[in-house]
Amino acid sequence: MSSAARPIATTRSAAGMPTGKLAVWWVIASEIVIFGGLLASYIMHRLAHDAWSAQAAHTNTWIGAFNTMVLLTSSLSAVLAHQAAERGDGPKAARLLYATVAGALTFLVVKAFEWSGEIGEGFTITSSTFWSFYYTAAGLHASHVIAGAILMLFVAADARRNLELHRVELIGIYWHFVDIVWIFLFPLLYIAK
Amino acid sequence: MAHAHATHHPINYIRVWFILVLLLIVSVAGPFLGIRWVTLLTAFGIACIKAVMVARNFMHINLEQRYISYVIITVLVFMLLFFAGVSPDVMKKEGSGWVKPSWKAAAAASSAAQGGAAHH
Amino acid sequence: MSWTPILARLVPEASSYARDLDLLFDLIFFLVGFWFLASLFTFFWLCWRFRRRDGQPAEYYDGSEWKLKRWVTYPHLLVLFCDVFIIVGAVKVWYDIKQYLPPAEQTVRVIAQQWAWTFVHPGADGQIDTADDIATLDELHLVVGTKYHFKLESRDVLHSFSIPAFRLKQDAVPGRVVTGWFEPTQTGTYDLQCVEICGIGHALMPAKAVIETKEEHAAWIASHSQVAIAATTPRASQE
Amino acid sequence: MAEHAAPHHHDEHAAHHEAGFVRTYLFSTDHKIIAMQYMFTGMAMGLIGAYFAYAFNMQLAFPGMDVPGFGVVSASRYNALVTNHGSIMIFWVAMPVLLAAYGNYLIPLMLGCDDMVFPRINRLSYQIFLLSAIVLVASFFVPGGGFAGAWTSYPPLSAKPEYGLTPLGSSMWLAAVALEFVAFLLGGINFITTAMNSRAPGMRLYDVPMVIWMIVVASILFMCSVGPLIAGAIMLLMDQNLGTAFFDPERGGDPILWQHLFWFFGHPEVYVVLLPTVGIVAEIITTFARKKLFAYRTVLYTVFGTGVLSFTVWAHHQFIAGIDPRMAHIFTITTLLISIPIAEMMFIYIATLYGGSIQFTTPMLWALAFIGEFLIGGVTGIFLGASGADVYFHDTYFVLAHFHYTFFPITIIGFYAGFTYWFPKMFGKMMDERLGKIHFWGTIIPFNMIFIPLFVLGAAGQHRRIYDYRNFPDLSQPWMWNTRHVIAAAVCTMLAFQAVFFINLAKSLIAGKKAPKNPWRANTLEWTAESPPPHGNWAELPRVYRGPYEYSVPGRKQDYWPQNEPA
Repeated sequence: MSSAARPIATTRSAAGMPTGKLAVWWVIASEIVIFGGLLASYIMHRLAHDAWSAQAAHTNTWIGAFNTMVLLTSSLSAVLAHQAAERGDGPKAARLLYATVAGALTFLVVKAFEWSGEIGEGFTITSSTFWSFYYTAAGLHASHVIAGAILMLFVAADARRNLELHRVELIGIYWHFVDIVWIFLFPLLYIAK
Repeated sequence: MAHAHATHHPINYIRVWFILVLLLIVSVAGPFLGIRWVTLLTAFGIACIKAVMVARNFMHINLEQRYISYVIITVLVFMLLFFAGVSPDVMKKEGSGWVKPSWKAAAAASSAAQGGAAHH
Repeated sequence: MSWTPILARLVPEASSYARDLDLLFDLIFFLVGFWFLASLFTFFWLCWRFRRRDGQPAEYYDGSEWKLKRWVTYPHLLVLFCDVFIIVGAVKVWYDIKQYLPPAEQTVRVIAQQWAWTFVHPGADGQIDTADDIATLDELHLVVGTKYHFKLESRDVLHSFSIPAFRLKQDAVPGRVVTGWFEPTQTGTYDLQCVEICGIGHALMPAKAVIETKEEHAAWIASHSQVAIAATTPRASQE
Repeated sequence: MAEHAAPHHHDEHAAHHEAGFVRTYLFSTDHKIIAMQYMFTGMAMGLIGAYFAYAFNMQLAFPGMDVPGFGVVSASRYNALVTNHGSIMIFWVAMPVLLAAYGNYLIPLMLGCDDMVFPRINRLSYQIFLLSAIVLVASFFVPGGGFAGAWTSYPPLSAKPEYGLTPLGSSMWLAAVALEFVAFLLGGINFITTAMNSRAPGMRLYDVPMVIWMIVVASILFMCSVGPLIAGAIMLLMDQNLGTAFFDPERGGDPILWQHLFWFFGHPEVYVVLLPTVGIVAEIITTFARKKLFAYRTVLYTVFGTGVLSFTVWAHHQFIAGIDPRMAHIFTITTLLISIPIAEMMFIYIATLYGGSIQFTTPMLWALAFIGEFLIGGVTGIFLGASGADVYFHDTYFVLAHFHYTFFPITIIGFYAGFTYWFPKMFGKMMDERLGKIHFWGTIIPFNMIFIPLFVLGAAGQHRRIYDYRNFPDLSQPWMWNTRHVIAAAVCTMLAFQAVFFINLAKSLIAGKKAPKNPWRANTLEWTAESPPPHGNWAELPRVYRGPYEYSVPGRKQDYWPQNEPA
């Protein structure tokens, strides 16, 4: 919304922080319980089924580690974009956001190859409940990566023209959350064997 | 306002990122020692450290209004509550007056040697 | 004692713990009933007493002053006090029915499926999972005054094994074998229901619990010894 | 979430005033219009739910009859009817009307701002909700018919078509529910953010009207509890359509897991719909008793207490579902503890009447009726929360009567209370008091005639979701059949009397007399705006000087003191 169209309500901040940022934090809170419910269910089953560690052995730690690396780096560029935006340097912020999007794309491409490999080896989503959880959890996370990347393109497009620079921080916060989710998915799905 | 704080004590983001990568390497290296508790520690202990680092240094949660941290902590507590309430049924193969034969059969079938890192 | 519990006036008490549950119901009924009537009476009285009348303005209270607030606080502490009794009673009854498991004199296997009950009774040898077991459809035969264990399982979806006259209810969960107990105390034939929705035929799973004397039961076994089928499920063998 | 707004929308909001009908009423971003959209969608769904209730109650009283206006209720149709009656009444009536409609309408008006903080998110939220409603209604007409596995949708029945025999219906039902959750997450975040950030200047936390507190707490409860069920819905959808086995024990899953995922949300959900109504009632009784709300802060603490406790009680819905019996003790204790804040809240409301000057207007009657009826719902809950007694009562009509004594006052009575109270503000016309009172008594009396007998039938062992009791000798005694006939008659009477409401609605909209700004002489800010408020609500946004309940302050000529009136 352009500031002209924005209701006066949006410009108030009785709670001591900008409305947009407040909303983003609430979004993150609601996302935590979604992933929390899924991962809690996974952990319970994992602890109950000794056999699953044998199946987890088929996941590729190196690919997982590489993707973690990619996301950490994209988080770095996101936070640097925020820094640039605070200094009022919209174009630079935009460039760094595009770098973050590039990171997201790398992540997704790697994931695509990883999954096609595993499916090729016969580990499909129905092979066992471990693999069901594996694809569901990673898939839910990937969908957040995609959503984040798309939103980031909008924000970057505005930022390039020095518009709505405060949104650079908002999308950044969301992106770091997606990063944190993966930080937990990595050991849960790849390392624990 | 968060930004104001942030500019007062600037964070060296590159350094934070570097530490995160180091931690990642440790967590990958952990399992090679083949000791379960080490693996658990390097896997999940470090995951928590990394998460906190990202939350503090990249999301600046510690510079936000206090209640933000409280909200996040509250939902995490609710998730623990959920786990505590559900695990007595879902995480077990048998309990007081009930048993899951198929789960026990599956466990028997899988050789104990393969008991994974996540196994209690 | 001469007092007949309220539930006992609606449904016969045909198991050893039915009376305890009915008394728990009465305890809650009277405690809660008192609070309900007290609040409702106060409520209606205030509505009538303070109805609008000309030249009589409403009074102004903040409600934080103790001399008024206590009229809310005292009752609310009393409610807490009553809750303690209810909790104690509830926990005790629950423990007796669900958690505590007395040694079994007989064991029956109850298998639910869409949409029928299979009951596996021990044959003449009094042992379950042997050749002379007697499997019946929708008819559970029990000996009065005997402590039974039931092993409850489901072949497809959730069902729920309920005998109102026993005050007993337990869901049958696929993938689980649930063990519980009951002791019939009254001969007769009682409804046996499935109380967890299990598909189109949910209403078509009525069964009977037939409670007989030792002699009648022996006769029944004799008459069925021919049709003894090894109706034990694969599940049974794994235990 | 503000990122959702795409650049090409820029001028839309500004160009709102001269926009045409479609822009103004269908794609508006104005919180009042969106509130109306939610309310009328909810009412339409409510009529469907009521129609279902009529059909299966006739079948219960006269098994096998050709129900007038519906036809023969077969076993499968019966299951589909009860399933969707429950789903509709909770997810597509209670939620949109109480939370979304009143939340959207009241939050900006009572907090003195011109709109929600994210008008476009708000519109998106309604559009997703509308889509979910359409998907649900469509699911009744697909091959195999609507979902018939009860509104709790327990697997494996709901997970495998060969068990439920509704291959499409179950997936569409689940998809509809998931969409609905997304809609309310968006809406809820909007509510919370608006209430936190956009209060009028001078409005301190304790000057916020109770209904706003309640709606916000409800939104937070919803947001914190729905997550696991969203995850569960994804898992169940995959079990249905991709052949995964999250809930199939033979392949390493566990059906009980779904029950936990469902009820971890399902119990807080009760309070999600309860709280807005309790707030509405607070506004109404203070206005018509001309009294300050008794112990404002204590009410607030009971709300927070209830909210936190509501996350610790969920498994009391599963006592006999095969959970470990030892857990039942914990959940019994927490469940009975939650009776304490609720009891205190009810005591306080009753205490508020003390020393008042009570006008029995239609809204007041509804509000008082809520207190009376909800008391019954509350006390009967104790029987079910007590694990020992629940062994007998679980899945009987006693449970059903209990939660209708909570949900009917919450949803229907709460809706009518709020609607008759704010109607002058919403439409700028007064409602007809005489018709209103006829409608009130015509609803309340049959309601009790339906559900009091159901407690007795439940105590006599009548179990739920059975389309024909003739198969059960113990449930076919003559007195039971007579009771069922009485109930069916009462259902028809109650539904018939709802016509009075719609007549009143139409009559008042067309020929009702013009409503002044503040017909009830109330304090809160919405009454200082025009009736109905224009886009933007106020020419100049108000400033707040005092709490919302300063009625009959000694030494003042007027018996009310608007929040925005300088001292």
